[in-house]
Amino acid sequence: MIAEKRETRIESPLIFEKSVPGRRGIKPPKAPDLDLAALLGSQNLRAQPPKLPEVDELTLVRHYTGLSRRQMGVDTHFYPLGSCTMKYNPKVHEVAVGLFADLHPYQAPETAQGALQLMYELQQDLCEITGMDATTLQPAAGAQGELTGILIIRAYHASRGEAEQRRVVLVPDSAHGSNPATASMAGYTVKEIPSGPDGEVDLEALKAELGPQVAAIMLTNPNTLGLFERRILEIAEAAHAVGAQLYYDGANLNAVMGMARPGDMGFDVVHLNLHKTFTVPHGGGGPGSGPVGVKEHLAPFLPAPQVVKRGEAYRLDYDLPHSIGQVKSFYGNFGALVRAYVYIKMLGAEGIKRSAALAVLSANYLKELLKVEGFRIPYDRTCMHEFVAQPPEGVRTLDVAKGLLEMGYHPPTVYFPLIVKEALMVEPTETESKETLEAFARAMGEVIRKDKEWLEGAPYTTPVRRLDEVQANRRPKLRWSPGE
Amino acid sequence: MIAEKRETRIESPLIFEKSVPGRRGIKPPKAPDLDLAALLGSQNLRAQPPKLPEVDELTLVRHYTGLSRRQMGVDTHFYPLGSCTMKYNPKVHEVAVGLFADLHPYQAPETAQGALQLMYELQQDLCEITGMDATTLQPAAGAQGELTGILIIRAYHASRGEAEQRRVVLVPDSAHGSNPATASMAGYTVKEIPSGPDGEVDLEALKAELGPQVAAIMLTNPNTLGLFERRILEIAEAAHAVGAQLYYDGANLNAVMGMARPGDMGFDVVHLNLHKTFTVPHGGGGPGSGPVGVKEHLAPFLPAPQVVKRGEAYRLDYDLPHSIGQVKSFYGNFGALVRAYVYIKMLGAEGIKRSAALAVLSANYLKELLKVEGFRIPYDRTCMHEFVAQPPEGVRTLDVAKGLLEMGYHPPTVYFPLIVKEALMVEPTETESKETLEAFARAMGEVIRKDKEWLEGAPYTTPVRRLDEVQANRRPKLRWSPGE
Amino acid sequence: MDYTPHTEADLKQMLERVGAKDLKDLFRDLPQAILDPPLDLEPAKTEAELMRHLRDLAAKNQSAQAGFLGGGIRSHHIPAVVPALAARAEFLSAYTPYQPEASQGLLQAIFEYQTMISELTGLPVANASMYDGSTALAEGVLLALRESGRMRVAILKGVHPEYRRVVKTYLDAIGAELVTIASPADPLPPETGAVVGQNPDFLGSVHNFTALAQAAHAAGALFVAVVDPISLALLQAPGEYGADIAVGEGQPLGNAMAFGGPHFGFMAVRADLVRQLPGRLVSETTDLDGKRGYILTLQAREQYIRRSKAKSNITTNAQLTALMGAVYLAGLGPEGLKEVATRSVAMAHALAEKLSRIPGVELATPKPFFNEFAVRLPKDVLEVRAALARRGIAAATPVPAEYGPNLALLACTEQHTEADLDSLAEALREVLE
Amino acid sequence: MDYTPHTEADLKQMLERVGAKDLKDLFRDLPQAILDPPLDLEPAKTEAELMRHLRDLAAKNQSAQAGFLGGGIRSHHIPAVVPALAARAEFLSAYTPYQPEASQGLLQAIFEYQTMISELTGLPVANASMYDGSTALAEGVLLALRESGRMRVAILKGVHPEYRRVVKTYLDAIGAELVTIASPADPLPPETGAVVGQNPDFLGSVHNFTALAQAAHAAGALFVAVVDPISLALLQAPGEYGADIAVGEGQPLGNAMAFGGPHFGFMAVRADLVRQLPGRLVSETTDLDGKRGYILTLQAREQYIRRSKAKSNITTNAQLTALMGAVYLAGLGPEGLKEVATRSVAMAHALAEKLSRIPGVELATPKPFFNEFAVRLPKDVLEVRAALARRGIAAATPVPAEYGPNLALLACTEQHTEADLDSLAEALREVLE
Ligand SMILES: Cc1ncc(COP(=O)(O)O)c(C=O)c1O
Ligand SMILES: Cc1ncc(COP(=O)(O)O)c(C=O)c1O
Repeated sequence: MIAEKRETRIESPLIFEKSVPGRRGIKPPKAPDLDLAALLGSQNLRAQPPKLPEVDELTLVRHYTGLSRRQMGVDTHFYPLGSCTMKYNPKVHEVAVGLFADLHPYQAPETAQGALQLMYELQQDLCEITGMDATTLQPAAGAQGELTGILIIRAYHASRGEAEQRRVVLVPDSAHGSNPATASMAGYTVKEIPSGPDGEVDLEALKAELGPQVAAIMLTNPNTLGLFERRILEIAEAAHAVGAQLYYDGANLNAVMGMARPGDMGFDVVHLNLHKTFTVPHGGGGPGSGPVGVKEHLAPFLPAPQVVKRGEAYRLDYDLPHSIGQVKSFYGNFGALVRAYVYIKMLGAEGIKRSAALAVLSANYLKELLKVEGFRIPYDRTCMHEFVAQPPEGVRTLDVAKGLLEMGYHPPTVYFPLIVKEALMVEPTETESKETLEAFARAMGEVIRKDKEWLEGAPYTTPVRRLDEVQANRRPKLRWSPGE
Repeated sequence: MIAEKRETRIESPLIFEKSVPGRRGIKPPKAPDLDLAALLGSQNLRAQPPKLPEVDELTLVRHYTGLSRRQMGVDTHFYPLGSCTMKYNPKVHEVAVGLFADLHPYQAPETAQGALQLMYELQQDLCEITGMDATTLQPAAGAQGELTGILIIRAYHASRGEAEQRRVVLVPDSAHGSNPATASMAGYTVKEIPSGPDGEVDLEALKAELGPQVAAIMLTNPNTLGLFERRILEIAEAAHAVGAQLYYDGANLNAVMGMARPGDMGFDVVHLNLHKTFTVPHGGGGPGSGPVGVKEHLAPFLPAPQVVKRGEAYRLDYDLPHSIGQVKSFYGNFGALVRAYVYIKMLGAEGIKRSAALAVLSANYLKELLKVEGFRIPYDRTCMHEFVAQPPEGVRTLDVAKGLLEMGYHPPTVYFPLIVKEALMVEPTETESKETLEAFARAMGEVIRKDKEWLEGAPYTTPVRRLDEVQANRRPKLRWSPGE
Repeated sequence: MDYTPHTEADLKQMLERVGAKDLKDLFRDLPQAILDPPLDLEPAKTEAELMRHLRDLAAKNQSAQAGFLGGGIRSHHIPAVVPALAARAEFLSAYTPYQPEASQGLLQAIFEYQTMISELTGLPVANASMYDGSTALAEGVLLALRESGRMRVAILKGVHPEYRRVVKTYLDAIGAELVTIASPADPLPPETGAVVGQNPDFLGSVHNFTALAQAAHAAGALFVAVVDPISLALLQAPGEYGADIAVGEGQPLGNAMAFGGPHFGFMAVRADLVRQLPGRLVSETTDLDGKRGYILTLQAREQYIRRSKAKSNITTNAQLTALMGAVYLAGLGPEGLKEVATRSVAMAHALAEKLSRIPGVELATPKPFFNEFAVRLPKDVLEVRAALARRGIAAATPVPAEYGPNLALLACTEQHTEADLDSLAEALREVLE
Repeated sequence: MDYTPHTEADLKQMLERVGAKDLKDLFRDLPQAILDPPLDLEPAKTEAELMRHLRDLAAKNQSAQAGFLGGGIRSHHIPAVVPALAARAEFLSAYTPYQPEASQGLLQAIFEYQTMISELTGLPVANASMYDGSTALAEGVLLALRESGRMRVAILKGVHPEYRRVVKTYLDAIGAELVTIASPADPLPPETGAVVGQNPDFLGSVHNFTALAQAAHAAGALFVAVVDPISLALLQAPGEYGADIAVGEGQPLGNAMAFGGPHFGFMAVRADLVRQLPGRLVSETTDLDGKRGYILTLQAREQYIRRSKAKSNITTNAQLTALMGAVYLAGLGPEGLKEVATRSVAMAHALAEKLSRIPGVELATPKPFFNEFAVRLPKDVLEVRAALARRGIAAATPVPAEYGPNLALLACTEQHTEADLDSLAEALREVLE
């Protein structure tokens, strides 16, 4: 009854549609009258000003505040997006970042000792946590960390005269897409290794592909099914036996941080996603940070600069003759580094270990609850920080996701990893309470018990309902145009 | 159709209902083991710890973030609440306040020269804007400013031996409730002066009440109908002729700030609401700030301390032998003062005048639009920053307000001033665009054209619908209790 | 730079529509003689210019963060989550929740706040907030006089001197009398309507007010307790020792010191005093669909209904800062608050110990004391405060002479470390040499 | 202190339910030899302790706010509204908007951002953001090679040296060649697939790349322009001079300098290159009810669909910092951006004028230049930078020797005043004496 009475859901006009010619928002200090044509060359000036929105400050505020209210985040909803570690991002991190906002990358290092010390200590701490010998903080995200790591491996092989010989990178079929994409960007041929019935890399298949042509194996451990690769030491041995390097995709480090170190597992290179494991806010898709740690033998190839300590002073060392070069301007996403630093200092060794263990406990607990609700668990054993579930036969994962939206939950990752049909990849993280997991499990159960019509129509009360993806792909409309 | 499908609107549990025994949120630095009973006296210790919520930090964040999403504000909605000046509060003010957060009121004044300079300059600027000779920044809000002002007037009369003689304060019947309440708190008898047919104070009635028994007249100008008291100079003359003081309630200064100064109108005392005219955020109902400006002859009675400048140094002057005393601890709501200071420095004289004029223009424009939509304007002449409207015969103001909520607008002030039946007091402010006013007028028009059933049931999609006020008054439930 | 959105075209159309020839014409009702006066203000600044000016101004201040200044305002750690949540734009930019359907967020937060204050004070009803501790006390005293029908107040000297000054102003206003009594054991003056004590008192001493409250009641007066909210994690709640009204300053609960404000005051009372309460009150109720909701209630106490008969003139109160207090309390929980209090106590006692070893320095607060104490210094306190400040330490709040000569207050919080105490002790030793 | 909510009771029940005897038991699949190693990290801190530590650390830095350091990062004023809006918790704590119904806020904001970048660059399609300017360039160059089917890139020496280094890393990875050319007039090497120029160039000079773009096209190559977004308020848009791809660094648009990051890179291309674009793209579409909405589109370009055949491995990009850029652009509008640019230009020219009057100082950037220029100093640049820093002025970015000896970059922004320029000139005079 109420429904008929309510006004239609409010449309959200574009900022361009709120624009009024001549309206002003923020005003900069007055510019003197200049003969720009004379100063800059009339042939260099643009003919038409860019058609940016013309809005006042209040309209600006209402617009973006309004948009934020059409958005779910960890701070508003449980957000068990598998492979993404959507844990709580402590508010104190944002305050910390503010203390270091006004530093220019080219200012005299004597005037940035606090920032350099922070980076230096973070390099050390990340080595300690990963079991590696040296770290670069430069990569801007996980995928760039991957590229950096693979290029380091390539440089290493080249330094041993094996650049031509080693042309293949092995990647399990459960791997995240960025792994094969990275290997391609580094000029390698990618070979996919099938997963065995236990969800782990098929060791025999792997061994069959191993040989002097292999540059690296890229593994995620726990893998994207949330399962620990139990034969990891054996894999490492096999890889090293043929001269291949073992690469650790750290997207899932949250499961084992502090509890087991990639370095100790036999990995030669590891990248971290500071925006996952180390609570840099995900920001709607970045900016993140993807530091790379390496074992001793790979250290000479790290990107320049490195932060070093000489006596009591910290400085940037560019003198790395074997470096793969630079992967990003300046020193990486410093603001993200501050947050990771703060996180590590707050938790200490015990807090880090405990957080990992509770991430694992939460996932296992939720897995048990979902089983009772009727979900299938294709690989049902002790999982790590996440697990993959499937809805009961006849229910589509997409519908489960959309139904969850209606129930006030952000859905898990769907249809990934590709090797599980109708996959729901659930990562609750260690910062969610037992009651939240229980309520979520109940909602999941309710959703799959809804009738087909309801499910296929869901969600109903979100700012928009299901969107036409096909139309967007066929006739993408990628910008607003004046006169619309 | 959609409505039946959607899940019931989500209930919002209390933070206490999210509490779990033993759960921890923010942890302070570890306290050493202490024998508290020995140290503090066992008879002084409490028997039971307070039952505060026990929640983790993420639950805390989700709780209050969730509450904020069940709340309208100027940043989310047009909010034309008459008498409240809900204009845009610039974001830069919040940054400014942060620069002065860590100062203790009792720190050495030599170490707070920046803060004192700011206060000193603000005192000067407020004098300039109001046409007064001295200002106190101490009062915490408008109502406390009123009390301060009236006590200053009382002290003044007392200094002339007229304390006993002057026992009456005159207040128009259109006045805000805090005016008579203030006069009572200052021990005065309140006499209400009726408004004339033009909505202004009935000058003859006023004159009839004037005499040696009158301590003060409290006026709001423009008054709460949004009308300028055109005979103000005459009123001032009449007041002063019988030795009464003229008090200016500055809640409506926004209409005339910079364009006309209460001091020039003949007022002896003025309070300002920095949270209205000078963009201190209203904060859901404070904290505000209510500085009081006075003419020369009243300056000796201001509260202590005053900020003074001696040479190049600023200091707090407590040596005010005729002061009415202190009305609030320390020096007032300093954080609010920072915002007002910033606002004045940003706008300068021209910006202040222009803002007032545009507040007036907006109100008049909206008034014209609402007339066309069918609203009645009981006093239809050029209004100032606000005006009072009435819905057409047969439509209740309450229903209009609730209908507006459903349309996505915060309603105007309703049923005030008391002298207009079914009053809707509309104050759009100068920071709202022409299009916003137009859209609002259309919505107002739509609402009054809705059928009765819709109107009386509105709102429908707000977090709650109409609430039972009678129940709350009869059996108030003022706190949560354990075991519920 | 102003914040008006109007373009030239807007102006023209709007002026035309309202029948004014220009902006000044809108002020045609005003006496033209006083219209549009010249204003001697600094030229307008842009935000960029302003921020540089403010940074310069701020550079003339010295932070008192983690200092030892006491006297009602203290440098506790403010958890980052507190301002982050309170600063949500919807909270910041709303006003008094007269329209409950639009304001459930704030109303629920206030209802929760009322519950927390009630829990802390051990009294069943708390209002939505007052301006600060001093005015909360003044209003509490007025309430007691309304209820008792008397016009005399007895206040212990241990009550913060600024609070006493504010109470005096409010009592002068209605012609009531304020009598200061030196000790809780002193006899009460006749016809006293309210007795006021502070715990811990201004110099930091902890009291048990059970006897005083009884004495007050026996004399027909109400007992008003001024309390520090953090101390209530450990100390007896006012409700436990018979206070009828409890008030206090909320700053220590997650509010920045901010040179003295804005903070908030809290007030809690016996159940039967509820209709005497000043200020806002939020009640639970239900909506048309039977759903739970929150609403302002018992508004007949307030100025906008009762006008000259209202319980107080208070209108705008201190909602946002009270919200910060609530977030702080909920964030710490009972255990966290207890730890803050305990560590503050521990540090204060350790500091007192260290300082009293300095020649010429004497502990002046009678034991037991809580997180704050006074010392008698062998040198002018203002000079000592300034000298410590030059060494980067904010400490030594000057105590008014009525408490004795050359006294300085020192407050500790959970922020302090042993090293901080040592630095202060060392600096003080130097300064006194 | 960690952020886990689990009580002892929770732990017990959960462990029981999952059939583990303790937390360590959950790791039973791991090789026990490597489990639970000792970790040499500092002991955990509470938030209060941490903040004090961070303030100490921050005190070891000197702010470069309103300084003159150039080289790709500049101290423009950041309007308060920009971080205030971007920091809304919903934006901060969301991830890639794979679920569009839950993410209309971000998706619409990205769609608007794409439009703004398209407007600035004069090219019809922009993606949702890249990591930063340097990697945006690297990806732009890869795109050009994909499109041209060639393996050689000609890059002007005027392109930021760090960007060139990054491009080299990315080209090395696929075995493509990077050839540096000194001037736009120089002949292009054979079989070039991409020609790259920066405007204004690293030393600040303004170019007209029309001829170069034509030459590139004539040679079968794509022209990639590296541009400063603020300069585009005044200077020809890349689309106007025939660029196929435009990239740049977004920091000047409302992002803090932050010691070099995080910022964002932007990328815009010709319409027919859209299916070659790396990264996210948002399209308008409609929902089941016919309502307008926004959604990620053309995902077949991306790694999670195409894996080793993807256009790039980029996954997480720089959404929040790009959002700040969008808020900045919308807040200033075309007029505001023009004023920022114009005043920056004016200040830079005034500064160049003042500095070139100092004996031994020589303007080293060919005119016309924009808001940044190089001077040749009669003294070691690192020493000068340090000496200026000691005088509280952040200035004199050292220029790599390949551009000539003893060069320092100086950048001006709208924040600067005549007085700032004079202070710098005076300080430099002193330092050089
Ligand atoms: C398993 C895995 N590897 C790599 C990545 C890529 O990391 P990023 O998004 O930080 O580039 C992701 C993240 O989405 C991932 O889940
Ligand atoms: C006309 C008028 N006078 C006085 C006041 C009281 O001011 P405050 O709420 O700041 O105490 C108000 C505010 O509500 C008002 O509108």
